[in-house]
Amino acid sequence: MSTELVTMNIGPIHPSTHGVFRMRVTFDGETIIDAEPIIGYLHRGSEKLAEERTYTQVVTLTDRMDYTASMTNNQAYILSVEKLSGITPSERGVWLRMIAAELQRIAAHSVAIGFLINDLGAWHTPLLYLLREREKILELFEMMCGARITNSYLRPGGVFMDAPDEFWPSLNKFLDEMPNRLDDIENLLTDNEIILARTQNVATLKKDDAINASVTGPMLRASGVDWDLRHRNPYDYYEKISFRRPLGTVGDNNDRYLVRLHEIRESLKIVEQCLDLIEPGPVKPEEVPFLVRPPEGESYVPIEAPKGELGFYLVSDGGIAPFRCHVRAPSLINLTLLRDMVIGYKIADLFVTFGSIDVNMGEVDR
Amino acid sequence: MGPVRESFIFEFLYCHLSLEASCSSVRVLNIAFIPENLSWISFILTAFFWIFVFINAALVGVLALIWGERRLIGKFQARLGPNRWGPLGLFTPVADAIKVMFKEDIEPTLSDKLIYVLAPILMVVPVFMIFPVIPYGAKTFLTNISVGVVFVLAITSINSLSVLMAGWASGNRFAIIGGIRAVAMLLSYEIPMGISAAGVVIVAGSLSLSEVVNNQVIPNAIFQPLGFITFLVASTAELNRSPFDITEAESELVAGYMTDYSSMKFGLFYLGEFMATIASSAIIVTFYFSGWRGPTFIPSEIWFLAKWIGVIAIFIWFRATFPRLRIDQIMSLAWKGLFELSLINILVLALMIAIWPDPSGMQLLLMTLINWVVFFLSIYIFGKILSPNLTGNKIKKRSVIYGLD
Amino acid sequence: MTKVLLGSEIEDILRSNFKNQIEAAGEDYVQISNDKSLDLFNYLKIDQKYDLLSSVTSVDRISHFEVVYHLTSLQKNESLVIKIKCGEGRIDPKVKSVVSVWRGAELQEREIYDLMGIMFEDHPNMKRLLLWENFEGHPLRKDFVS
Amino acid sequence: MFGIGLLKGLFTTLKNLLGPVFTVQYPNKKVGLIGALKFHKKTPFQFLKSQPTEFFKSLVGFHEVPEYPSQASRFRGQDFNWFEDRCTGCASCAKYCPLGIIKIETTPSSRDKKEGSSYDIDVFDIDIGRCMFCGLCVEACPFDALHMGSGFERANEKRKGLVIPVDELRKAVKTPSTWFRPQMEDKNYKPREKEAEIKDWHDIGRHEQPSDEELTERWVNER
Repeated sequence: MSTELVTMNIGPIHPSTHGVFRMRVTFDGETIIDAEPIIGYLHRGSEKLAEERTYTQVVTLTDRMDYTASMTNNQAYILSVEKLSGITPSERGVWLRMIAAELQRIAAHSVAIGFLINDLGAWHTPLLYLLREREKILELFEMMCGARITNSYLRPGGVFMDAPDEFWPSLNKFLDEMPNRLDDIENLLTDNEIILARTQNVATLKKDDAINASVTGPMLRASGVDWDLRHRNPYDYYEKISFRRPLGTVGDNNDRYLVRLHEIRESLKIVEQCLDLIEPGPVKPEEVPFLVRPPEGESYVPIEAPKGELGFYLVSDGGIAPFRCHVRAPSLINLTLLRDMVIGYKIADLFVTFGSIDVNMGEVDR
Repeated sequence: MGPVRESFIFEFLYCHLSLEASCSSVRVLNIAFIPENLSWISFILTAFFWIFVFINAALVGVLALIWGERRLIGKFQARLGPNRWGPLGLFTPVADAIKVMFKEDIEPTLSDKLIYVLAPILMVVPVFMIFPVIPYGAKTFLTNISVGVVFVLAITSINSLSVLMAGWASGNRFAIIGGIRAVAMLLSYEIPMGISAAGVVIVAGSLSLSEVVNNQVIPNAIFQPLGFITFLVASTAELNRSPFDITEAESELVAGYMTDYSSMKFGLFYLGEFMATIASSAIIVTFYFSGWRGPTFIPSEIWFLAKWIGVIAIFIWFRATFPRLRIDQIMSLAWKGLFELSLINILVLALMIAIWPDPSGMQLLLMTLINWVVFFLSIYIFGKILSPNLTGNKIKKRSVIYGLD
Repeated sequence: MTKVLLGSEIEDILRSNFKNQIEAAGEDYVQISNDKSLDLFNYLKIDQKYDLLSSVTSVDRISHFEVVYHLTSLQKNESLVIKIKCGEGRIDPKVKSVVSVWRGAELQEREIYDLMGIMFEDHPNMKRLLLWENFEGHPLRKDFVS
Repeated sequence: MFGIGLLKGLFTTLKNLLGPVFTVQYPNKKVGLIGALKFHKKTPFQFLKSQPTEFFKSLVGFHEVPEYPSQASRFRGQDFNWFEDRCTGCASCAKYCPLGIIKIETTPSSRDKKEGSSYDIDVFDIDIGRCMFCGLCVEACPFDALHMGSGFERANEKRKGLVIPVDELRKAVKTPSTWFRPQMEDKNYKPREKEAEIKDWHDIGRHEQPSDEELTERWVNER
């Protein structure tokens, strides 16, 4: 039977493109023949803006890149600045930012899973259950730094302010409750035959392809590669912490979902260990000035952000502002294989696959 | 006056208008004034009165369902649902209706104007035709046509035409994909639905909806669970409700076949869908929950209403819980799953009815037991053997492995 | 801990086969020449197992442009930095695309072309990524005036 | 068996149906009689006597009671709190603002030893229409004169309405957030609680209060 190909522009305004993302997709009936991602609708020129701001002011820009994971963005940037200017952070500050980063990972993965299931067509129910948990994390962030999304909590050398007294009981309460909530989510989703049927063996990504395409983060681990920078390149104090790294066996959408879900559990354990190890002290060394002026040089410190390897490549010319600030954005690079992954599958799989990659348009376009 | 005179509520009103001789026994108040030779006038007056009542009841029902669905889904999702307009947000659907009416009516340039306008009308009108034939109570029904089961199945399938028309006429690619999906899905699910309904007819021994209710000693949902499940799933698909809402598929096709509709045309689609939900629930209550039957200390109409709301709540519960299936999986489910299950159901029922044509109480219980055994067996076999093919890929519960240190 | 190779160590790796291509070695990077760079990258990827291209980026050094490659070896847990100077001066900078070696460079190289204006030869789809087609200039250049 | 996962999902949603609601009905919620009595802490008769119309409204569920989301004391709100007696007009805040939205104009005034009175602040406009509430201005202030606020309601129809002029800063009721002001947290100050209202603003929220000698040294002798 001869058929006519249909080319459709999906996005930039579409319910499940997670922001302003556009795909030019060619269908043969329901089957995808070609898909081309078109991005740039949220481009704000963060890298250029960073060249005109002092090192501390750039922290506020990093909040707005991956806006579901501001704390880890802060962390990646601050680590790079510290390496560049040779600042030794104070101990409590590092523990605090590790706690913040792991909480942020839970929040970001909650959003990722929630919207993935939403793309599968569940009428917002799992999403709202997960957002309910994320809300508690955001409240914890509000206690720590007064903001929920755009935190700007970290400073070169640590964090700007110790967490308040009421933070710790709330955090403990959250850590107690969260595993039960996760069990709920697993009951609702993990064994659900519809979800299994929709996600298993769809958009399978092989190990070698994933590495070759610089895919990182949960997506790489779902393909079975044991590469977690917290384990292989322990920045901050991750070497004092023991945690397991969930890996997928097949590398399809279901594995990407499972890996994220289990990483939430591991993050909870990491936060608990941090709580055991944190000790009173200054959160920021006194000698670090408000206006950091690193020597000439360059630095790149990759960290394990919720979306993948996130690193800030900073070049300094000795001034108060970075000479060049490049963001290695995991969302953008993970998108490379979108076309290869979806070809041959159905329309509905396109959105599920896109959701399982877990991109954040703020970070893709910067 | 034909079959409509069987209806108590019709005749009651008619006899209070007409001076027809046969009416005198029905009349309670002696207020009739239309002479016998002009009885067609009283017939028309009565008919218009009931049309008015039924249409308005259906519309009010839709408003109630919109409110109830949003409110209940809100509770399922641990939030409140609409709460700003009126107590408990009761007036929200009214505000919605006003908003929809006053929106700009946009017609896309590429649309096929006539079909574009006709499609929403075709969505709504057939659904109204279901309400008169449903027995709402022991005496409360408007008409009892002898082929009621066939009639409701026929009427409910008209909306696939409307969806196709809407998708085609919009001249929008999202809409046409939605329309084509709808036709494929709705036509497929007609078949398991019809065969399951045949199970009901075999038990009742009649195609009349009143007889179906009268002969349901044990509610069919308990008596023939397999038929009930297949019918429930098939009618969920017929209604385009989650998990079969691929025709609208918000996360894929924006709004499917009604992407380009706005204003009251969109409102009619909305109305038609919700009314179809109400009508289908009424059919399910009639077929599988023994309609208005129940202990007599409560009026039969109340029984019917309670069961009705319960079935609608099941649909809402499904919507709050399940993700959507993919188009090929939906087609497989219809042809490789429900079709066979409904055939097994009808086969077993037919055999049993052939053995016990007029079952006594104990025999009925035995038949129920056999039906449940068949139900579990066939679901088990279906899950084991058919489900790998059903979904297009072999599904197996999986867990993660952990990286070695 | 991922070992970040020093410039001299990178030189040791490359010295045997690509001695002529090393232009300069810095504290923690090696600058190589643009021609036959693909051979060098293939050697690093296949023989030396630097299989993950962490990031490709570019710097406007005012006198010239340079492209910076961060490579990581998942097996050896090492990372290194390779730089390529895109010719002398600011006119028409060009480098060879590494997409044939690493698919991961595809979008990053398009982004560099878009924002920094460095042309990548043999890239399968060399067009602007973030900005629109008719945009004039390359915003990350230091001489860009909006 | 096929379908167990679906049933598990159905029961999970059912469990949540019976569980508590987690949304808050900001800015007010409509309550019935019971909720109204609970809020006003009155008996029905007292309520009827004091607010008869509200009483009848509450019978049909139309009575409104205010409801605020919980808010941390460090919340970085939009209404900046500015203490003029501490401000020297150094414009550190303006310099450190990543967006450059603080506008300061000063004129030299009669110099005396009092802190902050060597310059008169003529203009101190904060354009919060462009503010991103990073709080760097507060962090930069060497004299603890600027604090983040604790409010968040400033919807406006005109962009001009989004600029906080100096007069408004002067007159505003001070409910500063404790962001970057640990001294306030030490005193257990909570911005939105009336019990914690502080009368003497001179003492609160500054690192150390300079002595008169220091002030004389700094503001009189050095010039």
